[in-house]
Amino acid sequence: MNAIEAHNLSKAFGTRKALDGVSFELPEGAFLSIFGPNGAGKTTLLRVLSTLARPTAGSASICGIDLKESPNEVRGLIGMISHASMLYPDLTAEENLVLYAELYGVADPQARARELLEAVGLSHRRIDQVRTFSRGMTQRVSIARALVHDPRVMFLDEPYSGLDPHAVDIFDDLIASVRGDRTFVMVSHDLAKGFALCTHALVLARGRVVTFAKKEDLDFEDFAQLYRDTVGMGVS
Amino acid sequence: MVEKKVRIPEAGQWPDKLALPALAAGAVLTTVGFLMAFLFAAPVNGAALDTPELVNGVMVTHQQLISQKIFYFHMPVAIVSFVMLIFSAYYGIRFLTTREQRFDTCSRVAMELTLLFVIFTMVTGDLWTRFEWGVWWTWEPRLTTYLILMLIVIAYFVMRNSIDDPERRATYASVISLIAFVDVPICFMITRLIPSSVHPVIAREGGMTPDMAATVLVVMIGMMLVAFGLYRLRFREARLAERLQALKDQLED
Amino acid sequence: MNPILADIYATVIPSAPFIIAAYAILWLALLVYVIKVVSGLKKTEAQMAVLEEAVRAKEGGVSR
Amino acid sequence: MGRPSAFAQYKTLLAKDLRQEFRTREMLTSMGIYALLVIIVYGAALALTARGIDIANMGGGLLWVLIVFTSLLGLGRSFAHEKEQACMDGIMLVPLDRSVIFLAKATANILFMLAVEVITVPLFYFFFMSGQPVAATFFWVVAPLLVGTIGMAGIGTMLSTITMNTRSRDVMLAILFIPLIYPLLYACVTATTAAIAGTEFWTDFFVMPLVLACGYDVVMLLVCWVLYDFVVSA
Repeated sequence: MNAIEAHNLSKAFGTRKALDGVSFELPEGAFLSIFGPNGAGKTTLLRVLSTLARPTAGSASICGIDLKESPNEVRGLIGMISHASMLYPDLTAEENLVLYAELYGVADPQARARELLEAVGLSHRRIDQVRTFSRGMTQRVSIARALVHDPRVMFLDEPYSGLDPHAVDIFDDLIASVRGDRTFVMVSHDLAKGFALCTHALVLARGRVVTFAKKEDLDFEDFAQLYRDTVGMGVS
Repeated sequence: MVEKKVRIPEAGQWPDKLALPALAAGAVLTTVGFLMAFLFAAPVNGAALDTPELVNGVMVTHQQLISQKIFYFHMPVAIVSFVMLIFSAYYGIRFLTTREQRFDTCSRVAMELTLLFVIFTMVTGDLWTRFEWGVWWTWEPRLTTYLILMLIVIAYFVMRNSIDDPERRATYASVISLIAFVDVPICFMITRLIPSSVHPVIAREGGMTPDMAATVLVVMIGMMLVAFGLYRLRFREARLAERLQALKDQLED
Repeated sequence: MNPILADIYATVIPSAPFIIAAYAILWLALLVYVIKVVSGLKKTEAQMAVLEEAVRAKEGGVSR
Repeated sequence: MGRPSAFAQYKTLLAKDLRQEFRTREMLTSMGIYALLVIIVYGAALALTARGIDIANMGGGLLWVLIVFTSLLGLGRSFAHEKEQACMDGIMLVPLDRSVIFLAKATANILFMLAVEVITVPLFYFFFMSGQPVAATFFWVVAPLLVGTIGMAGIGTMLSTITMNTRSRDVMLAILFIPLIYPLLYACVTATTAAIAGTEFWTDFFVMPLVLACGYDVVMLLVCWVLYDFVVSA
């Protein structure tokens, strides 16, 4: 059963079509990297798949559950990391995680929060307010927040933006460690890193799918060339 | 999943054919009503006279008031404004259930006409108050209710202009039109039921003599037709602008 | 005109301006609204003409 | 891992709001100070003109002006924390029905507004009405205050969600808020004035408005509760 299925998903803001008939199927446990110029609809696609935005046409399902029919069931299976941390700056790291754990109905929120902070290596800063954290540390707490209910599918919306190289490495190790059999969907401008991590690649331009293929069928050089053309075409 | 066929109101269908005749009929009826108000309906009794006087065979005991004549337009216009609010709220619900932008346009146009007719009501009511009680404004329940309705409709349009994303604008507009639709009757009820301790209000409502009722009815139907005609006309104009905008966007692709 | 008759119609003259004002403003507001709608229509027609030219220019350009 | 009950989620969200406010206290201090400033403006406006007796008559109205504008300030900021780090998206990603968000935020707003009223009403009394004899029915003022605050918090939460990301946010909230709560305000002012005046038929002007205000609260909170899902996920 596929982790994600999309059937000509469209999303229009007034007359501007952010998504124009996007269709693809992603098997479970895959790592999909989405590329495309600015305004191609990458973030919109992620917001629609994560039930944060409602598509104007078409349908999609996550782990076989239709987004329109039972959004709340889908929300129990997905986690999201974006450049905004979705954490309350005035609450401490632990309080934030306990908050989300309680909302998701995790068995023992306190223990789960401690365990996750341990995993992201921040248990020593447990009682400090998130406001006092650096960008890298906030991102790690954000990962912990996204994992609190052990989601089947993880959405990453340009997670590297604003991270220094050292923080990027820590982030990559973390992603690798929590990977398990989860399905990942990452939107990124970093072609090399995105291509390295992914099992499937999708290129979007003007809200339409340019290519969607397994990594094996793609050679990095051709892919990089294709990407440059799309970005060129996209910007014209 | 078969998409339930949603009947989407479109300009240029049969209602539009009726638009112009309705507008014409409305104009005729309102003028007839206007004439009836002055010639046919009897003037209302004002203050009592010291000594009654025989006037062409009828014993007159009160001052004859014609300021009341404004009533014949004031009440129908007020009722039509509330009917328009009902339409706006109805299309608001239709939008929220079907997410079809067309219903939002209908709701907006209906709200526009609500504002127009509320302004009519305020003008006629206020001038009548000015003569009746000699003051430009009293916090008398009926007048206040319509002032609040006018403020809510103005707020509705101010809000519409400050949001760009059509989807969000339409949703918020529909919700506000529904809340307004619920709020106005409550406002009407509360302002009238609460005994205003300030100064007792002499309710002039009183019964209507048959000839008065006839006049009001004529003007009412006339105003309804005018409103319907205006609504269709404005709706066609809005649709035309929308279709044009869509064409322009396609051209840019 | 004997005084009583005058008294009967005492309020007619003073109330006249208000009645006339009420109906006049009402009619005026209706007129303003109709003008607004008609001018909206004219503006849209003008844009329509511009649009048609643009389309012709586009066709013209392509077919040559 | 079943979904927690709506009440549990409601409690969690409410606890989050209260903990956050308790830690920063920015909402309470700003509302408290603002109320004090309004009282000072009243002072300047009324000190010379009104003698003691008139104030008692106008007291109800003045008090409610103070409450409406102070709570407007607070309601405008009720979603500020949610917007800061896109926490709203975080909450929206959780499988819960959206009206729980509305109820939790509305309850938080009610508690904040009541906290500010507990400070400002005695202050208002101290500054303006300490001169005249206190009517025995003065403490009945609490009833319209409570009913009014609940109604205003309900509508205010809904409207602040709508105006959260529109241009000119605060102005927009006031433009929508004041006309919509006018009936509630009118009823509460009448009831408060009656309670303050305490003349012998004061119940006529107290009970009926209070009942109508409660009716307004019930109807409006229901409407907001039902429509909230459309507004928040727009």
